[in-house]
Amino acid sequence: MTHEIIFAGFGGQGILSMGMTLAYSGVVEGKEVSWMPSYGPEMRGGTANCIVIVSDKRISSPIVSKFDALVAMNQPSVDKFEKSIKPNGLLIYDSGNIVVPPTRTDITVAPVDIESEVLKLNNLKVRNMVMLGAFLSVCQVVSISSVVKALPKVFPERYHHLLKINQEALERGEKLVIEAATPIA
Amino acid sequence: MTHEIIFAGFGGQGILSMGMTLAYSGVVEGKEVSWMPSYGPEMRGGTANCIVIVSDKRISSPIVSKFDALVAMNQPSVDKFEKSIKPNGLLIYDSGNIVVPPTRTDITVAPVDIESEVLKLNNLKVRNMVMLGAFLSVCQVVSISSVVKALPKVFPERYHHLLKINQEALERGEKLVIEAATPIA
Amino acid sequence: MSEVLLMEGNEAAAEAAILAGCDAYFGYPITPQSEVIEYLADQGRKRGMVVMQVESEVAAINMVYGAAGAGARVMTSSSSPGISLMQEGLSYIACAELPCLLININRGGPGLGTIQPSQGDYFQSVKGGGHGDYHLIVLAPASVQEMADYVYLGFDLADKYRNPVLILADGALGQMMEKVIFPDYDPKQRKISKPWATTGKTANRPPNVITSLHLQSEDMEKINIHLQEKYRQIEKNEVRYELISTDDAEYLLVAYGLSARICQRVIEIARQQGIKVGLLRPISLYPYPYEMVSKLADQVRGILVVEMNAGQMVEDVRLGVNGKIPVDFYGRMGGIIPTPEDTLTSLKKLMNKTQPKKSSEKLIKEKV
Amino acid sequence: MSEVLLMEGNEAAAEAAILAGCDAYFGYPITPQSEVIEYLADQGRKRGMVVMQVESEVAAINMVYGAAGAGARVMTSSSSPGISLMQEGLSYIACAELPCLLININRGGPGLGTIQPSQGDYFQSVKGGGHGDYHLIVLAPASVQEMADYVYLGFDLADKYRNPVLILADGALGQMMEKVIFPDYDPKQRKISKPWATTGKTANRPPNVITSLHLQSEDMEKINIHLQEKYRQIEKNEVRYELISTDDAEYLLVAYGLSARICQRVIEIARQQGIKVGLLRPISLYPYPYEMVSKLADQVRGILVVEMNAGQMVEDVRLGVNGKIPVDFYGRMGGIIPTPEDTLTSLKKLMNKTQPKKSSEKLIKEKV
Amino acid sequence: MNGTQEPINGMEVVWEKPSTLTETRMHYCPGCGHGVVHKVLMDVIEEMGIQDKTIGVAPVGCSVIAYNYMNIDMQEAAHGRATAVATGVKRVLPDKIVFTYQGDGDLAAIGTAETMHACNRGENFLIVFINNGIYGMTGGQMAPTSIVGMKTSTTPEGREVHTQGHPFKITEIIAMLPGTYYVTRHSVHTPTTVRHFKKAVEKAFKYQQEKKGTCLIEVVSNCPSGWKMTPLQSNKWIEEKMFPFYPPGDLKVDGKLVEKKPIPPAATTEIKESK
Amino acid sequence: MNGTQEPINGMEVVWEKPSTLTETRMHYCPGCGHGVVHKVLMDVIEEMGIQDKTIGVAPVGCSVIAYNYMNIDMQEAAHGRATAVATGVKRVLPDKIVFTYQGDGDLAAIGTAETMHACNRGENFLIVFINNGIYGMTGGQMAPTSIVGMKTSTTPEGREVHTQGHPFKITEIIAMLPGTYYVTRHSVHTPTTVRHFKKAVEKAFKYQQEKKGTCLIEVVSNCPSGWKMTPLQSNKWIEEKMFPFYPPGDLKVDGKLVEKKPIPPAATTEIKESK
Amino acid sequence: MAVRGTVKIDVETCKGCELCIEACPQDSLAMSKEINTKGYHYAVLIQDNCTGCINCALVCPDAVITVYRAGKKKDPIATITNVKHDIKIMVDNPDVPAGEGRLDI
Amino acid sequence: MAVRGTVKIDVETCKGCELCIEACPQDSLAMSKEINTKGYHYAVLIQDNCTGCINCALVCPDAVITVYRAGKKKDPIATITNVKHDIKIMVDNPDVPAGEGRLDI
Ligand SMILES: Cc1ncc(C[n+]2csc(CCOP(=O)(O)OP(=O)(O)O)c2C)c(N)n1
Ligand SMILES: Cc1ncc(C[n+]2csc(CCOP(=O)(O)OP(=O)(O)O)c2C)c(N)n1
Ligand code: SF4
Ligand code: SF4
Ligand code: SF4
Ligand code: SF4
Ligand code: SF4
Ligand code: SF4
Ligand SMILES: [Mg+2]
Ligand SMILES: [Mg+2]
Repeated sequence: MTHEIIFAGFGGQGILSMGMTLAYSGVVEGKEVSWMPSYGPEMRGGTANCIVIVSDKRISSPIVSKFDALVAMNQPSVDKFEKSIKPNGLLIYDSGNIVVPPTRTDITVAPVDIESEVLKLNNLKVRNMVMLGAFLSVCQVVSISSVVKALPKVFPERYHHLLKINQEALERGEKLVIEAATPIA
Repeated sequence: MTHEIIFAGFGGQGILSMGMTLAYSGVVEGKEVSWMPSYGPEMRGGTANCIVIVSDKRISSPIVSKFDALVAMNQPSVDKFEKSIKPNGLLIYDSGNIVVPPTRTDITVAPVDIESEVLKLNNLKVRNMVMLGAFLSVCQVVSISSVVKALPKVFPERYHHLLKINQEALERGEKLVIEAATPIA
Repeated sequence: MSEVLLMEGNEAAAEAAILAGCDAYFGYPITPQSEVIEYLADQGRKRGMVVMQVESEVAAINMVYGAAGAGARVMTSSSSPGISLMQEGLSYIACAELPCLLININRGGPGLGTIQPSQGDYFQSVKGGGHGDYHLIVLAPASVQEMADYVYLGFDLADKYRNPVLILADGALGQMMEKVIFPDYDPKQRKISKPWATTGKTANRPPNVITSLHLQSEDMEKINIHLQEKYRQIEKNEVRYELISTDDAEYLLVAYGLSARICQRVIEIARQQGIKVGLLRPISLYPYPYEMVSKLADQVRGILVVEMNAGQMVEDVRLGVNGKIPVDFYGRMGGIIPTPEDTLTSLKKLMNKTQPKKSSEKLIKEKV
Repeated sequence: MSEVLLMEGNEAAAEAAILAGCDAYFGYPITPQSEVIEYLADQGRKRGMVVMQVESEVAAINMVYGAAGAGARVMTSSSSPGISLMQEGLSYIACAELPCLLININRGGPGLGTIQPSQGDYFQSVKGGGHGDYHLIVLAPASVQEMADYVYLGFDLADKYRNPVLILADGALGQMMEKVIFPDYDPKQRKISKPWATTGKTANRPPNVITSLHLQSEDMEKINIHLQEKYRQIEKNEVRYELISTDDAEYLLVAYGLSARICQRVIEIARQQGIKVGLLRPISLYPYPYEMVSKLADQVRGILVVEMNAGQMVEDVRLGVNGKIPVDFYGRMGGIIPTPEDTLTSLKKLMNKTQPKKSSEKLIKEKV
Repeated sequence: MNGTQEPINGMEVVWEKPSTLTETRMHYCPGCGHGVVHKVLMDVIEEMGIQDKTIGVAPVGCSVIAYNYMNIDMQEAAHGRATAVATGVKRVLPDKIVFTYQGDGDLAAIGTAETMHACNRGENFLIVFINNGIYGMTGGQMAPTSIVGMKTSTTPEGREVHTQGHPFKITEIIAMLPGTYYVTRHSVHTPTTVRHFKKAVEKAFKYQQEKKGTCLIEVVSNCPSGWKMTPLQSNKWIEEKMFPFYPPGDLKVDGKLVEKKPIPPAATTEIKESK
Repeated sequence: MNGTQEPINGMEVVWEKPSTLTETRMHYCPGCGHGVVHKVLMDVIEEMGIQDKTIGVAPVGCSVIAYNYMNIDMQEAAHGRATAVATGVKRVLPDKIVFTYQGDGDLAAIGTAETMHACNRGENFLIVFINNGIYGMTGGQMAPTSIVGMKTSTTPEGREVHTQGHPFKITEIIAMLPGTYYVTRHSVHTPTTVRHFKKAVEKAFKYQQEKKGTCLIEVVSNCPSGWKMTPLQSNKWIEEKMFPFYPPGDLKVDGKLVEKKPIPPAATTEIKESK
Repeated sequence: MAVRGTVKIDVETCKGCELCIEACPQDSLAMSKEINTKGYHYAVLIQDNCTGCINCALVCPDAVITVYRAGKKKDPIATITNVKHDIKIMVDNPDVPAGEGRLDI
Repeated sequence: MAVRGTVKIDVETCKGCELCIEACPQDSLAMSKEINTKGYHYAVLIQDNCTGCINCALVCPDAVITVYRAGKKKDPIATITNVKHDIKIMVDNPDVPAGEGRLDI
């Protein structure tokens, strides 16, 4: 089983660490993983994306042009990558940030209101974990418990006091998605 | 007709300009010429040599390993280049500076006492012109009058007061060689 | 150390350097490799390494010269423009036969270019960007694991041959994360003695001199002959490559680094479509696996070289193929990474030209 | 100006630069080319040129960048180690498409090496010693006359293609004297307008920008594609070579610069011995006369490449030959000049291998 | 001034974006001093009417694409080589106005030789030297001018003299060189300092027209991103941490050293030896 | 002292060639200061008994094959990079004694950045700086330190400030850098000056053992060949032409600038502007 | 008191650095609650006491402020131009807004 | 007066620069009329008034002078060692003898 996922959004939205968390969770489960950032000249801000591959076998190219899933945190990401989702793939996005929704019908589209949930949690920085939780509830690349195990490795020690809130965010996210048609394996 | 000549001696003996004068004289006569110094890491002093080729036709290699003539101003030059003279070639040397004379018998050997002549002229710097004159009397690569025409081009303007003494030296040299078996064309 | 870690290529290389007993690092920041010096400035210093951010790449490479000449295990890293500035120093190091490790995280050029990944420095790396006849041993990793592995290997080869070793990796390999396991490696056991190093002339030996100067041509030629003999040894012993799905291959992809990863994907897709294609992945770019290219050229109908440049390695492949079969090229430039799909399209173009009959072999493709 | 002069190669090049309307020279002394800057410091300054001895070769090449970008005819010169220091700057210049002239009076390397003549910088010159995909136009004179001629040609080609031009000559060509005639050349007529130059933004045009930076990969790839297209043009239009005695040749020597002069002598001697040998002398080393090599490979039985290095051009010859006939190499290193006699011996060795029958063509010689 | 802005409600435009700045939005981080310096430089060029004879040289550094903002002819230079490139330009176009715009990494690290020798030759151009004590562009590594103790990505424990050397007061040194005519240190973090800086730029361009030799204006600037501060915090940090070590003021005027400046750098007390 | 010379007629040897000099005949031109400096350096190394822990670095320049004469471990460095190479050596062998031996072209032209930054870092080694105002090795071209009006092969009309810049008093500048501990200017053209120079070398090595930081000893030296003079003429020229511009004496002692030195270079009067 | 000056702020280009606010001697400026397309809060004129002293314009790194001063006229208003949308783009760290930053070359 | 010192000069290595002569406070040294193998006139002791002050040795660039000083002994002589031949090698410019010089790299 191989999952090829692209995470995309604004630079400040924690896109890269969302992907990294997934990759680390894959390691926790003994899978092969790769995490490839699109590192651009504009490192801070601007759009950011990363491709994460989690697989049972050796990963050939860490860069692919078609994805099993797109996790989109903003409008430009939906606009840019919607067409790159494989048929029957998944597009999950933060409905709070998207004005023009995706149009494809041959994929699963899962709008999630991350924004509101984040406001409830009263911490803007965990938006990405809410989204990751939501994503994993639709597409079981790894288990949430693996993510929880991975978190301490992703966060530098000085941020370990934030583990709890992140874990909470994950779990909240997991429960958010009710609309999604069918979970994708 | 092509003449391939090597001039050799100590760095201070005017070896390079002797060769250059011959080359310029070739130009005066409308011939093809090349002048190739052995430029070494030790630029000042040490041994110096240059290969001069004067020819009626386009000169192929400006570097050759066999010579029609060797003009030697010191012992190491005789030692080093005697064996590189073509059969029937010429070895002319300053007998005042050579202790062990050359031994080859298949070439013309012309010892010339440049030293004494130079002392007569009372100018150490014209030693090379005495030798050039002597050489040309044995081997008519160019005419002395061409050399005289070439001299003003070889010497920078600020040395033009020395033209006369150099010309005189040339002519003295020309008359020096009486021993040489047969002139070489 | 069998813990599985998830690391960036740059950091994996830096960590490997520490574990390989690297004594000193001299470098200068440049994207996309600044993580190497940043990691070492933190971890390396804490663990006893000399780690210095110095005034320029020119200074860095000459400090490497000094430290290597003094017997240390030493390295630097940079990216394309910075590597260009090191060319004089590298030529000196190669001639003075100083072992050291250099990492080039190649970005898109020429000039200031872009910071996106590229393989545009192939020629500079393998043909010698500096003056004179010399070679760096050039290793091209294709994964984060290899980013670490070749640091060990690089130090060992450098010491063995008293020759500078270059790890040439594109920017993506520096920036991406993969699993990495650091092998058991005991620097104390692996470091060899360097009796030629300038550590202070003791009474029982003549002075040690590190130099690349040989005033007399005869001496300089001797040095060159010695170097050339060493290179022949390296060419004999140190050719490294990986073969993937070549056993039954009718077509061959040749690619290194990230391009080789892309090609692996191409093979997966192509084989699903029934196309028998394999991959030769040169790991050592110098010495180059000419022989394996030649051997495979006897087997396959055509070769597609895939690079993130204008087709530099094509020349080496053609030198190996020696006219036997067509050699095509597909590549992207300026920091763009070829997609498996487009690469496959190029492969199919090559197939179209070669399928009909084997007699069309005389067709030689120029690079794009 | 039809006066026949006797001049050193270095001085002839310098004089030609003045006559070619060179506006500025920035350089740094190094043997065996210091006569270029010395001549210009005297004659050039007197005749109105900007002639500056600056702090280093790195500074010099970047001053060339600035002056070329400002629309001037500008040049620098150096020898091997100094040229290595210019590699970053050259890559910038190539990418920014700035016309300028560079002279490398090649000495024996690698490292500090010797000051004796060498052709060891062939790879650096033709494959690109700097980072990224770019080419210098490389001209290889073989006489003092050509040392002058290619200065004119170099400036004109540089302007025409907005590309740096390198004159690559070994130390002997710089130091030897031959006859030279300076052609009629009116810089005013030959200099073309450079509307792209930074001469001050006037109201009627947008600002002119000289840069090699293109942040987006897509843009950088466009630049690269443009450069590659330009190189294809150059390869189409600017291949230059000389053929000597090739009409009836059964063997071919391939050599440039001083080596080609040696080879002419080899032909004289060999033909006296009844050996039908000819010479292909590449004048443009980039673009390389691959086609002519290929054509001659159809005619002759074997090729001997002669260089003052370890056999760098052999690769280009083999790329042209493409396996059709054997390619041998004879060369000397470290500043030693091959003799006609030894070269002839190598030729005879090649003949021994090839004479028996044409079927032995598959034998491919590796370089020494 | 641009002159494109209409009066409002009968009020006159007293400040507007100069026409010598392009319409392109600057990429700099919010509050970054680069923008202010750009604006002032272009303002002066507009006011002096020298847009058509000015050529700028900006090397690699955060301001590498200054040419996208400055509406004049420009050359992008290799890292450290701005003064070499400017020398090339100015020597062949001696009647144009030339300036370089360089960061501290560029001018005082990799470009030290080019900087010193251009100043020593008295190249007749202006060097605008943005000293933000850090490598902004490459992500916040130590610069030669980073002050002791400053945390950067290559000095995670703070700059420490033994490994990384002393903060390099290159402006003080340049003032000593006989080729320089006017050397001064400024900042642009308050309205007053911006006004002073503008005056300095005007002077420097005037001196260049009079062929007086090299002028150098250092701007002690901020890097909110590299310093990991808000713009306001960073401006405060300039005053509290940078000024004691890099005090604003003229160092050399009319080719003569200003006496009162706290030279030499060796005498400053902040530097702690850590041998 | 070598100790190999036998007493003569009962007289004791009071000076002989140090054993730290090899038997190889030096290639220098007659009367060249390089030989004297070599001799003194090696004399001190012998006397201090540090032959086995000293590593010398000599870059390209007339003294490029110093390793043929100095009987110690040595590294030949690329032109201008001696201090970088020495930094590499000293950082990995901090307990050895390291010195560089550099010409003015090497140290003050192509190597300016490396020199300044090594001194700024306070690299704990000795720089011996042979200032002969010319590029001896390459045949007498102008050096950064060539004095105004000096004729060289690249300044046939004499060095002139507009094109070639001012003579570069880099030693004065180095003295300003906080990393230097001892900076002094000497010559070796008379017995007295040789004695003083030797003292300076002893001090510098001692400071290095005490880890005080960078020491630099400039030797104002001759180049009879490049200057086209006899050795005696050249030594006279040192006193008449070089000393006024490069006055001998200490510039920095115990890490403190010596007050009386005629700093800054800008204030010296010989330099005539020729704009 | 008669209104003496006013400012026009191109809020779409404003990066919300607050330097102008700090620089204004009249406290005439403040940050908006809203954010612009790039995700920045922007400066707005909150009082009519602006004197047209241009301080704000001098320190503004992005040259987004135009300043006006009254001759004898009055009736000044703060004019906000060029607000394109008001999409909610939130950023993780309010200190480091999305949308802009250093180039990394 | 008792002889106080003497010098031994390796004349084959001497380059005839005359610096020792200039440096000798006793005028004990002079140049030879003869030249050595390398073509240099060399320094010789011409008086027995040498004090062994080592001045000459200090300035000699080629370290060819060994200096002796008397304890109580006398009978000093100048000892010339190592003269190999006396071939006449004349040079064009007596200021610039053949045989040595700068390397050119
Ligand atoms: C030869 C080379 N080395 C390194 C770099 C990477 N680089 C780009 S800008 C820079 C330093 C930027 O710092 P500074 O000059 O202070 O400018 P700032 O970004 O702070 O304004 C570096 C190291 C490069 N482009 N070229
Ligand atoms: C990169 C490089 N540029 C130039 C040279 C040529 N070169 C050798 S030594 C030298 C300068 C010598 O002058 P200096 O350093 O003053 O030493 P000196 O010979 O006067 O003792 C130069 C330019 C070189 N070897 N390498
Ligand atoms: S990184 Fe620093 S210097 Fe660069 S734009 Fe951002 S704040 Fe300004
Ligand atoms: S050229 Fe000058 S510096 Fe070099 S050895 Fe001769 S006199 Fe000495
Ligand atoms: S012009 Fe002056 S008073 Fe008006 S808003 Fe700006 S700073 Fe405040
Ligand atoms: S200074 Fe300019 S960019 Fe900053 S908040 Fe004020 S108007 Fe906006
Ligand atoms: S030791 Fe003194 S007195 Fe004796 S020769 Fe030498 S300099 Fe003269
Ligand atoms: S100083 Fe030395 S080399 Fe010079 S003349 Fe005297 S003994 Fe000879
Ligand atoms: Mg900076
Ligand atoms: Mg010198």
